[in-house]
Amino acid sequence: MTGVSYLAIAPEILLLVGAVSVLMVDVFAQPKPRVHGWLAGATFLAVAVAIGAQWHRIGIDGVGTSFGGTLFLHNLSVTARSILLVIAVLGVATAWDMLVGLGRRMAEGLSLVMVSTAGFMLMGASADLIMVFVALEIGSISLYVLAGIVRNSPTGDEAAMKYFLLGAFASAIFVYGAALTYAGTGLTNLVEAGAAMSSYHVARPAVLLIGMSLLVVGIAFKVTAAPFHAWAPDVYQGAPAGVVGFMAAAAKVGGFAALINILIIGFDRYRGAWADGLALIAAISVVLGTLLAIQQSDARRLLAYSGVAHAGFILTGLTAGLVGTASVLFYLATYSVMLVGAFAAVAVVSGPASSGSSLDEYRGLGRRSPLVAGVLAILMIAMSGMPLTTGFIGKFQVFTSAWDGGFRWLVIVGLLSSVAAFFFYLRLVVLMYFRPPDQSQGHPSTSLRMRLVLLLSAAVTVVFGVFPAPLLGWLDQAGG
Amino acid sequence: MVDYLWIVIALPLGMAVFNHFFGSRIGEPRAAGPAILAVLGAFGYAAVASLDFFASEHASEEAVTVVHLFDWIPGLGAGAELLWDPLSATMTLVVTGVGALIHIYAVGYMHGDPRFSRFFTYLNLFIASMLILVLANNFALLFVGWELVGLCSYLLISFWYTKPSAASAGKKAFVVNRIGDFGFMVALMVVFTSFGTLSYTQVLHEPGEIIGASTATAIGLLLLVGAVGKSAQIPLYVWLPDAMEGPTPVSALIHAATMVTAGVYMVARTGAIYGLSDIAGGVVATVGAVTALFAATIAIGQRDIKRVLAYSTISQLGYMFMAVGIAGYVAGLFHLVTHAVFKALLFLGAGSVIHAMDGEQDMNKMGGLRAKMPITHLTMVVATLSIAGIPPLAGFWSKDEILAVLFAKGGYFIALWAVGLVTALLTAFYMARQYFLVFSGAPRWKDGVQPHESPRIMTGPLVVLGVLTVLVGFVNTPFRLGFEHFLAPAFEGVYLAHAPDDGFLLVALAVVSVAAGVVGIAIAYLLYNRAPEETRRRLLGRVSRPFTAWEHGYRVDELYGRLIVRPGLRMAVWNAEAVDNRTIDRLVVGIGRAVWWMGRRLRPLQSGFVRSYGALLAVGTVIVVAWIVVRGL
Amino acid sequence: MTGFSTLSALILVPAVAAVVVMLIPERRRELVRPLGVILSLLPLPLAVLLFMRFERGEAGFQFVERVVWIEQLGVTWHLGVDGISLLLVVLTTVLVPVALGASMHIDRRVRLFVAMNLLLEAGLIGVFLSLDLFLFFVFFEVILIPMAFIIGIWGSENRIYAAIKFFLYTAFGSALMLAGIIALALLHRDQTGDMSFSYLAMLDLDLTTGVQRWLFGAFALAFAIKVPIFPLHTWLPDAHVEAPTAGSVLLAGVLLKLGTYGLLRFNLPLFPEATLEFVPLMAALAVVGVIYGAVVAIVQPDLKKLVAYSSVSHLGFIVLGTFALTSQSLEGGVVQMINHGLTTGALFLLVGIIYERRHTKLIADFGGLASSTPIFAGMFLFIAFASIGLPGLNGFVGEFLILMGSYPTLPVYTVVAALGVILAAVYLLWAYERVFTGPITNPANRQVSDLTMGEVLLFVPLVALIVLLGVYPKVALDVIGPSTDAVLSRIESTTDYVSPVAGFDMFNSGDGE
Amino acid sequence: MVELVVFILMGAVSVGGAVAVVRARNPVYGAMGLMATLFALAVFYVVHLAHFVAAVQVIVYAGAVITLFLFVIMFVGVDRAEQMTEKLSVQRPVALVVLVAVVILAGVLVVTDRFDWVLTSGGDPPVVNGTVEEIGANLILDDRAAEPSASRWLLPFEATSLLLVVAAVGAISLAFYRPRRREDRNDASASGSDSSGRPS
Amino acid sequence: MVTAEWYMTLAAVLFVIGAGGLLLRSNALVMFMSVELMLNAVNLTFIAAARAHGDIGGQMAVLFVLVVAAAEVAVGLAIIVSVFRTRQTASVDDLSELTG
Repeated sequence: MTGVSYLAIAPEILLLVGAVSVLMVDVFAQPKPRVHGWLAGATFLAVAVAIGAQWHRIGIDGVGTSFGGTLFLHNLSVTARSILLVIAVLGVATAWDMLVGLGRRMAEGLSLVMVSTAGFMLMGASADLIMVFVALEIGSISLYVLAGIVRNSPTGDEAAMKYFLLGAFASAIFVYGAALTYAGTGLTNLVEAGAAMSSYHVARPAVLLIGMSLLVVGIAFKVTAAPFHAWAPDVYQGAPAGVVGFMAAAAKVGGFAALINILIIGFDRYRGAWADGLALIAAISVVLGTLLAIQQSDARRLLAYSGVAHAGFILTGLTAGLVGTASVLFYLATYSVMLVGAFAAVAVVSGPASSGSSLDEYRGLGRRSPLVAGVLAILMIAMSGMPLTTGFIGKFQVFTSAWDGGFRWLVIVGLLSSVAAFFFYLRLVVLMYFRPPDQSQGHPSTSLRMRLVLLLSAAVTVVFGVFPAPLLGWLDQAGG
Repeated sequence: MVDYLWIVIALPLGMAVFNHFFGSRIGEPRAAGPAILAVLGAFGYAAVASLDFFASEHASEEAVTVVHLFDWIPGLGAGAELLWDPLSATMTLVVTGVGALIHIYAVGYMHGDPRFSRFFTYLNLFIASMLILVLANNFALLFVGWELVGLCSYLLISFWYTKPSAASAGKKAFVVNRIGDFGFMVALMVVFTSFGTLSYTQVLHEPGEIIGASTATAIGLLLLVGAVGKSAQIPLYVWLPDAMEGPTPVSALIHAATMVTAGVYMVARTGAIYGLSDIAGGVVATVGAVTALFAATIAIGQRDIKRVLAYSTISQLGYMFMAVGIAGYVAGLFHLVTHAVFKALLFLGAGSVIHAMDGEQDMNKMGGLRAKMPITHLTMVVATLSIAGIPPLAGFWSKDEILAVLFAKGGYFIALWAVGLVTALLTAFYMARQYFLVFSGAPRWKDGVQPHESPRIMTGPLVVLGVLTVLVGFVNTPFRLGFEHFLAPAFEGVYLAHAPDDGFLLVALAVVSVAAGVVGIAIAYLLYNRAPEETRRRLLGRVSRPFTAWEHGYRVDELYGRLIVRPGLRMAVWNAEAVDNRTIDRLVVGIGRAVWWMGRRLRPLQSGFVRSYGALLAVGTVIVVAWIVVRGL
Repeated sequence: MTGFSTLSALILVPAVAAVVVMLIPERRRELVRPLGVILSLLPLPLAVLLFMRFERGEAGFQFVERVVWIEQLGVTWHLGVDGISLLLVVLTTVLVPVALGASMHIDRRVRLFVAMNLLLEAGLIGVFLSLDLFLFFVFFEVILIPMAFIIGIWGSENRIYAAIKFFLYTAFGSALMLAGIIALALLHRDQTGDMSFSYLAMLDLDLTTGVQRWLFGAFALAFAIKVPIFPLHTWLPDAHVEAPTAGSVLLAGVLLKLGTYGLLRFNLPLFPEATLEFVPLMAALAVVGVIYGAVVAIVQPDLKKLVAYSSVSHLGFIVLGTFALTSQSLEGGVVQMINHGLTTGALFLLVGIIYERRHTKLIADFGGLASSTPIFAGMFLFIAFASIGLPGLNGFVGEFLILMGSYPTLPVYTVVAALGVILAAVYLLWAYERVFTGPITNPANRQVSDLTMGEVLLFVPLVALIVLLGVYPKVALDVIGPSTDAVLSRIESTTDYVSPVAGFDMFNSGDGE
Repeated sequence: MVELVVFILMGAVSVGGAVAVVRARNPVYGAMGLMATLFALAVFYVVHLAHFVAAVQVIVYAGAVITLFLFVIMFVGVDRAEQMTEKLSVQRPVALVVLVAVVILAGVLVVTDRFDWVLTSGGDPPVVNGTVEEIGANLILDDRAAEPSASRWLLPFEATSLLLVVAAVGAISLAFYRPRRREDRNDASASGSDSSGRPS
Repeated sequence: MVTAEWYMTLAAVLFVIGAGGLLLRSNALVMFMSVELMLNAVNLTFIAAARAHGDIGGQMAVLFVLVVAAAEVAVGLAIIVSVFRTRQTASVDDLSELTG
């Protein structure tokens, strides 16, 4: 409880070390990009080992907290770390061409990705609202910078500015929520606050409810739930293609992990209230995301809005509370992989550092680049929730959870929106396969690395879509 | 013997299949060989099989045999079961006998047709179908035959499909028949609901124990709808005149001798049910009477040699309906048999004429053929007299019996008797008119037409049929009711109406009807043979109104077109356009559009201005806070 | 799970075949088509084997296989076949090779085409064999993708609109069914303690009428769209008109049966009380569909559209039979599913063949074709009569059973539906008249070549089955009967419904005895 | 009593400063207003015995942050009165609606007596003196108790190291600017693909 | 007696004013200052709550908020400068190319 467990923060420490070494090596040796690659690879490998050790520890000692109760070492946090590690590896691979293109600033870019990963890992493991806040800022600030890291990009700076200003606003709202929670209970630690809330009778819990709402809003912003999503399309469109997948996925994983911790451990007493609140946000997200995605003519904006809808689906699962966490984690894990894979495809089609990716660029892609088109089609089909993909299992589970939790109307809304969503997912497939390419459109080149990323994401999506049992079994334990 | 009754059906059916695949390879005359042999074989088999009926005089149980072949639709009590009793035997003999003659005739008539073998395929198929119809031991199998003969009728009417009128007539025949089938099917629904099976064995055995009068009436009337379609009675007769587009042997076989009598057969077969309902029978008889008169009048106005015969057939079928309607099954069936013979003869004779006139069918372009085609002429005279009811020809005996039975029934049916009598007069008139227009007078042939007697293969059947026309009437004269005895086992337990026992009355009635026939012939003779051209025209001009109406068949086709076909088509178009495209589909597409539109309306939310995003965020925050506080407190 | 699992093989063989086809290298592309046809023939012997070894007179499921698939969700790979599904599986295995064989003219992206057809086959067979609702839904939904691809890539001008419409419309239906499946699984968990999607387990659930009503609605909507039942049918003409021949054949031949199959398999046994409540509505819609489809078919200028609307009409009969709830009508409904698959599949095949030759499907562009293509015309007429319901051919048996069986419970509906029998003759024969008979007015029709030997070969199995089922339907009825009777007796045992025992006098019920 | 005076006085200053941030046409005045607010808050911190925090507030915030702001204001060249006309027509109404909604929500909660800022009850809380010593002990390791234990603030404290790394790296990578060199390959490619990659 | 609640209410007012500034001003710097204002309102809440609970935690929390604010300032100002370099403007209303 009070001890300092270095294992519990080993992944973050390793990532920090990795990031700093990249910077240092860069300063002192100015090496080739490959060296940074090796460094990053070694770091991720070490992180993987650390995460494995954490699993092992949990298996032996069970879950616990350390650092004076501010850090969880529980299944959820380690699961989130695992997912984030995968995202980071795939993200770096996807962003590699973009990073190399940064030249001297490559080290900064790479280390930002690593630190951001560490931040979101920490976010999911934090047991204290202040800790959540700090971790959230670590992750987010890195992302603000990454959004605008490509210079002279016509839209990168706009994306960074928008992301930053709104992110700062949302952070302020989040921390005000923490402050109100503290005002009400005198505690910022989730476990203690949760215990305090349920131990004594509170006649007028309004301050807690408001605080809780603000916390929810703050995180809803990070995970692009509507109506706090407005930044996402612009940022996903404007930011360099290579890194968008990572940006989108990492923030979602960290955000949802933190949200689960906050609501289920901290605010369990007010489950009814937050479930209602999440249901409202979920419904708005699903509907708004779908309706607006239909309108898009840019693949990245389309993915952004679909991400809004997916955030809504994940929230749908979360309305069920603890029983929904496994479904949420499954959804998160699989959707993150899809997201990174999809943006990798976007990066291939419109260039790693580009901004924007008009749908016209996808015409006849099935002819021009069967691999990219095939993977993207699989990912779109998965995102739309067709069976035999992880997308279906994910949706099925969140809907089951929500139905079980009594939010039947939400399930119906979600299902109907899924149908409408077929339209825009199919639209990409239609463009790629049903329409011939223009004369001018060439064959996009894919590096081996990109091909691996694409194949891996598709493979994960299909394999776990057909045989989800192992992943589910693993994640079921993470619900604790 | 009877156990292998399926051979009767299998022979023509097998030959049909054989000819379908190999007929065109075998070549023209030879392809007909197996077809004819098949029908003759069937006839022979049936004849031998029916000998038993004569042997076992009155043991009705033995006279009725059911042959179970295999289960067909067990759920409906509908096996592939054949019923062999005097009734079906009669029908089988008529079908195969007349059929065989017409097959032979067709060899000559269809000579040179590129689809010669196909024609025999269809004919054989028809024979098989008709045999299924008459031999069926349940309503389902009856319906099989019922529909298959309809199919053959369709195929044969539109045999010369490149002629649009032929193709259209075939379709018309099938569709109109389908309307009748609708009623038939509904009748079967009621039967099945009431009896739980469609098997004759259960349904027709003492049906009164299961159903009451009203159900019997319902079944009877619905069956009548079917019969009306198949047997071309009012109001569904319209297909039969058009069916004359088919080759003449077809008209003779299907549209005169056999298929169109299926309705009569069916009513007779289900006599047990009609026996339970006076209303149903009365309606049947009335429909028959009205049709008989109605069609006879139309026949007067026809110019086409075959259309005269077509309307005549309708009219004669009306007679049969009158008979079976009042349970005069024997009379009805007797007329069925005689009519099959003499009407086939008439058609074949007409075919022979048409053949001679190079396909000309307009009687106004004929005349004076007596000398050119002696055999045809002679047989036609016999047939015409027969249908006109001149003794001792077949038509006299059967028609007279019908009228006698009607008269004996009394009451309302006296009126029907009167109708029958008038019809008899009209029949004699228009048949004589036809005879005079075709065979006597001056030739009015088109240029280049060289009439000649038809080949042997065609005249042969004419002669056989002519002889039969003379003889067949004697199977059931008031002096010796042979046919009635023969049929008796089939109507075991069924009420049968009889001619009056009073010998004087019988003779009187016969005299009256013969007189009607003679008068009719006399008028025709005066008008079409004696009177000069101008006189006739003047006389006809006096009655131009009704005559035009008759000529155009009372414009019933136009009426149907205006009342049913065109409004129906208009409604269909309206459904397809206004309902389907512009309402239902638009609604569906509209939902998609609405979703799109909503998205479009929402797009301004994403204005691109970070401050408005901030505002959205603030608004959202307030809403979420308010919502959670409200739900939480 | 000992020995050879035929049912799994039936699903997996085409699925694996699809992958195999995709792996054929580009330079051996000429192998794709023949190999595709051969591969698509592989499931056929399996299906025939199944048919031979199927225990007649047995109502329950046979060849049942059950393997845990997703343990956490209680999902099992649970397959089984009974009289209702057996013939549909056989039908599928027959039609897919035929459809592929009819697609020899496809020259773009042949590999993908063949693979999509094989995937479709796997999915279709899977739907019929699934005894797990989750599994069922998976297959039910998955088939949308190959079908949408088939329409969208190889269709005619307006194909993308049609593909998307088809996809969205049917997906809309299944979305609510998914909610129903989730609800059922959760109800099962609440009542027994563990999560299960097993169809057989669902039968033991205790559902209140209110719950049944909702679930019935959710399931029925999905199936009604698939059938399609009026007024949810407007996707069908578009899909058919745009789809390539193979697509149309499989769409009409098998895909539509998913709807009627689902109604019979799920709605009736699972929600018997709701079924009884919904009978008037479903029957009314079915009858309206019968008449409406036929009426609209009469005036269609496009042959494919005509056949498409005729499907609406024919499937109305099946729905009517299904909801008439008598032994004969249910049996007839299943028979009619097979029949419609054969005849309409064949009709689409024919239309496709003529479209290939003339590049038009408009009736007005034809005329007098019987002179230039007698075999084709004969085949068309034969199939048309099968479709009209000519006795002796298959269409009659089903239609007749439905009509006879439906009358005792739904007299008025049935009589109205019987009018469709007339209309069927009108639209098909009129179309035949306009396309094939009369003189050749358009010179383009003079040069049309007749059916080739290979094409005739495609029809051989269809024609054989059409005749077999018409003349000796007992092969099918023996299989179907026990299973449909089981459905009926389930409804009777769970509700106070008594299916009419044949043999009552409905017009004067008093004075009969 | 004294506290009341201080509260009113400094409260007025802080609100006034805040309003100045929002309302001042010249950002420099806004910065000054922010500074005033920060100072007023620092006074409150002192009142609450949060001496260390107050000191940090003055030094870091008022000293460093505001200076940085002013520097950037000057650098960017917006140190003059700007147009206050609203380009976005709905912005002000929306803001007003939000404000009204917040006021109503607060009003309803207060009037219906559903709102307490502090929920724990039970006597006067102990007085906490936020001295440097106290803060330091809490921040790292509390060794004053019998059993020294890691503070609950240790981890956040460590985590700030990550935060500062991010801030430093981020600021550098954004501000790092050598336009003459052709090193940033992406820049070229980005502008190259510009025409095709425009948002619609 | 001035209770902690008074301060918290004052903080709430400041928070709302800050949010208002964010919505109403188009100058990125002013918006950013408004965010700082909001963070300070949060700080005041923490401090006041710390006194009300007799707990040092609130003061500790403030320190971390301060650090985060500082980090944000560093990056935020860098972004503003970066935007200014390319576009010569500090008004966020000029950044509206990404839309829809």
